[in-house]
Amino acid sequence: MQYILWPMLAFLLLYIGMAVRGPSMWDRMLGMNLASTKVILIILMVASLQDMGFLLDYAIIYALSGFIGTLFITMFWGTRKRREKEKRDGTDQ
Amino acid sequence: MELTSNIIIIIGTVFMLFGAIGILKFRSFSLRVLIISKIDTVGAVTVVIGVALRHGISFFTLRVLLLLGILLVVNPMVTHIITRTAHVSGYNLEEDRGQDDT
Amino acid sequence: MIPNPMLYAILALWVFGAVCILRERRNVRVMIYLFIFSLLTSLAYFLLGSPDTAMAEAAIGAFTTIFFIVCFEKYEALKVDGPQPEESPAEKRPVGAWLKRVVAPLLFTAVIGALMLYFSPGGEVVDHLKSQYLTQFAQDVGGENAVTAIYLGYRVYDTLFEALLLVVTVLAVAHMSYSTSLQSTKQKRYLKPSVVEIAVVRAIAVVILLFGVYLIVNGHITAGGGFQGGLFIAAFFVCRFLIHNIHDLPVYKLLRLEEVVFASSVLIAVFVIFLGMTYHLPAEHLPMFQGVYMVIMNFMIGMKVACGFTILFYRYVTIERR
Amino acid sequence: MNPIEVAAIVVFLISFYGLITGKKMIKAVVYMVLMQSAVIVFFLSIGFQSGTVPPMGAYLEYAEHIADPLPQALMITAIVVGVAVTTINITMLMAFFRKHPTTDWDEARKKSMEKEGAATLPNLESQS
Repeated sequence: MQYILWPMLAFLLLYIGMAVRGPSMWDRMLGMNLASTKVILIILMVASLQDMGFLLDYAIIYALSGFIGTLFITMFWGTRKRREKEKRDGTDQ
Repeated sequence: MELTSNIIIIIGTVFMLFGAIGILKFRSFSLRVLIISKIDTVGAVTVVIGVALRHGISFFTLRVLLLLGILLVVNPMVTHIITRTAHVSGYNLEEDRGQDDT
Repeated sequence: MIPNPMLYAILALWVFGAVCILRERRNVRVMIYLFIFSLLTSLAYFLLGSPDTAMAEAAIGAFTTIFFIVCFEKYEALKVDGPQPEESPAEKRPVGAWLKRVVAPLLFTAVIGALMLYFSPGGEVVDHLKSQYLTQFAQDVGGENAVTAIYLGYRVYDTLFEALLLVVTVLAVAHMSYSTSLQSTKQKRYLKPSVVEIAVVRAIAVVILLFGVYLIVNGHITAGGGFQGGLFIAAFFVCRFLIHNIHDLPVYKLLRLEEVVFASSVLIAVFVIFLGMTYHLPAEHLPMFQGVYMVIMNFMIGMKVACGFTILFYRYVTIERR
Repeated sequence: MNPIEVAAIVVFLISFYGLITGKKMIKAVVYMVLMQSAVIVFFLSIGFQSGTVPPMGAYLEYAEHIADPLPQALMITAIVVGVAVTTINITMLMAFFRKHPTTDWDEARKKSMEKEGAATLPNLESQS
C-alpha cells in the first residue's frame, strides 16, 4: 500500500505550484492550506505503514500549527487590503 | 478488512484527483474555492477513514479519529476564513478573472 | 517503511522552496514561501526519523511567520505614514558593478560549496556513543524516549543554557526594543471575525491547550516534550488573541513567572543530576523517581517556553505593532 | 556521498549567496532561518539509512536501523536557539525602521553615515 504515497506527493507538488504561481494572494493561501493537508495525509500513511501510533501526534500538531499560521497570514493580508479599501473609499475614521 | 480499507483509500485518492483537475482547469479564485473546499475535505476524510478501518479497534484508531475530527473542523474552516476575508477586504469575487492583487 | 526516492523528491521540493525565496522580490510572497518552506523542513525532519525535532519545527514555523509578518506590517505602516524615501534616478551601472554584485559572490559561494562537498564526512559512521545511549538510557535516566533522556539526563547542561538563552532573549525583547511604553492601547480592528470563526477557533483553542499538556506529560514516553508542549500552550494564547482581541495581558507578571520557573528548573537539575541524588536511592524506588523527575523537568521547561513565547507574541502584536 | 547531505549543502549555499548579495534587510533574516534549517538537516542525516525508525517506544528491541538520538537532542536545542536569534534580529529591524524607513542595506548605510557625519563633524572642528 505504499504506492499511495506517490499520488499524494504529486498533489503536494501541484498545490505548492499553486501557492507559488497562483495569481492572487488568496490563491496562494489556499494552496498553502491544501499542501499542508496533503502532508498530513503523507504522515498518516507513513505512520500506518510502520504501525507507529505516536507518529500521529505529529500529524495533529501539523494540522493545528498550519491552521494557526494560515489564520494569521489571512488576518494580516486582509487587514492591509481592508485598510487600503477604506482609505480609497474615504470611510476610514 | 485489509482489502476494504485499501479500496476506500483509493477512492479517497480519486476524489482528490478530481479536485486537482478542477484546480488545473479553472483560473479564478472563486471557482477554485468552490471546488476545492468540498472535494478536498471529502477526499482527506475518506483516506483517514480507510486508515482507521485498517487498524481495527486500537489506540492507533483513537488517534486517527481525533485527527479525523480536527481535519473535519479545520479544513472547511480555513476555506471559509480565506474566502470571507477576501470578500470583506474588497477582492471582487463576482468578476474574478484571476487578477493579481499584490 | 518510507521509500528512499520519496525522501529525495521531498528534499528536491525543499531546495525548490529555497530557490523560490531567493528569486522572489515581494515581501508578502516571501512570508508565504517561508511558511511552506518551514512545513517542508518539518516533513524532512520527520522522514529522517526524528519526530521530536519535526514537532518543534512545525510549531516554531508558525511563530516565526507571525513575527516576520508583524515586522513587515510595521514597515509598511511606517512607509505609508512616515516620510517617503526620495526616488533616486536610475543610473546606468558600469560593468564592474555587475561583476562585483553577481559574479564574485557566485564564485565565492561555488568555492565554499566545493570545499564543503569535498570535506563532508560520508562513509561509515562510528557509532559507539549511539549504541551506548540506546542501550543504557533506560537504566541511567529512565523513560522510553531516548531523545528526552539525552536532553534531560546526559546533556542537561545544554538544555539549561538554552533555557537561559531564551530567558535573556525575552528580557531583551521586552526591555530593549525601541518602543518603550509598556501600556498597549486598543487599536482599531479592520476585520471582525465571523460568528462561525469565533466558535470554531474557541473550540480549537481548547484542543490545542489539552494537546500541549498531553505532549508535556507524555514527553518521556512518546515523541514530544517540554519545548513542543510549551509552544502549543503559547499557541493557545495566540488563539485567544485572535478571537477576543485581548490587549491587556499582564506581560510583566508572566516575565516574573518565567524567571521563577527557570530558576527552579536549574535548582532541580542541580539537585538531581549534578549532586547525584539517584545514586543514594534504593534500586527499587529508582524508576518511579526517574519518571517523576522527567515529568517535572518537562513541565518546568514547558512552562518556561510557554511564558516566553506568549510574552514575545504579545509584545510584538500589541506593543511593537503600533 | 549522501544525497541528503548534498541537498542540505545546496540550500545552505543558496541562502549564503542570498545573504551576501541581497539588498533587503528582512530577506537577510529569512536567509538566516534557511541556513539554520539546512544545518539541522545536515546533522540529522548522519548515519541515515533506508527504513530508519525513531529512537523511542517499544521498537528499540527489534528494529533494524534506529536513528541516532544524540543529534536530535542537540538539534532541538539548536531550533530554539535559532528562533531566539531570529527574534532579536526582528526586534533590531523594527527599531531601525522607526528611525529610518528603509529596507535597503545601501540606503541604510548611506543614511546612518550622514547622521554620524552631522553629529561628529562639529566636534572635530572644535577640538582642532
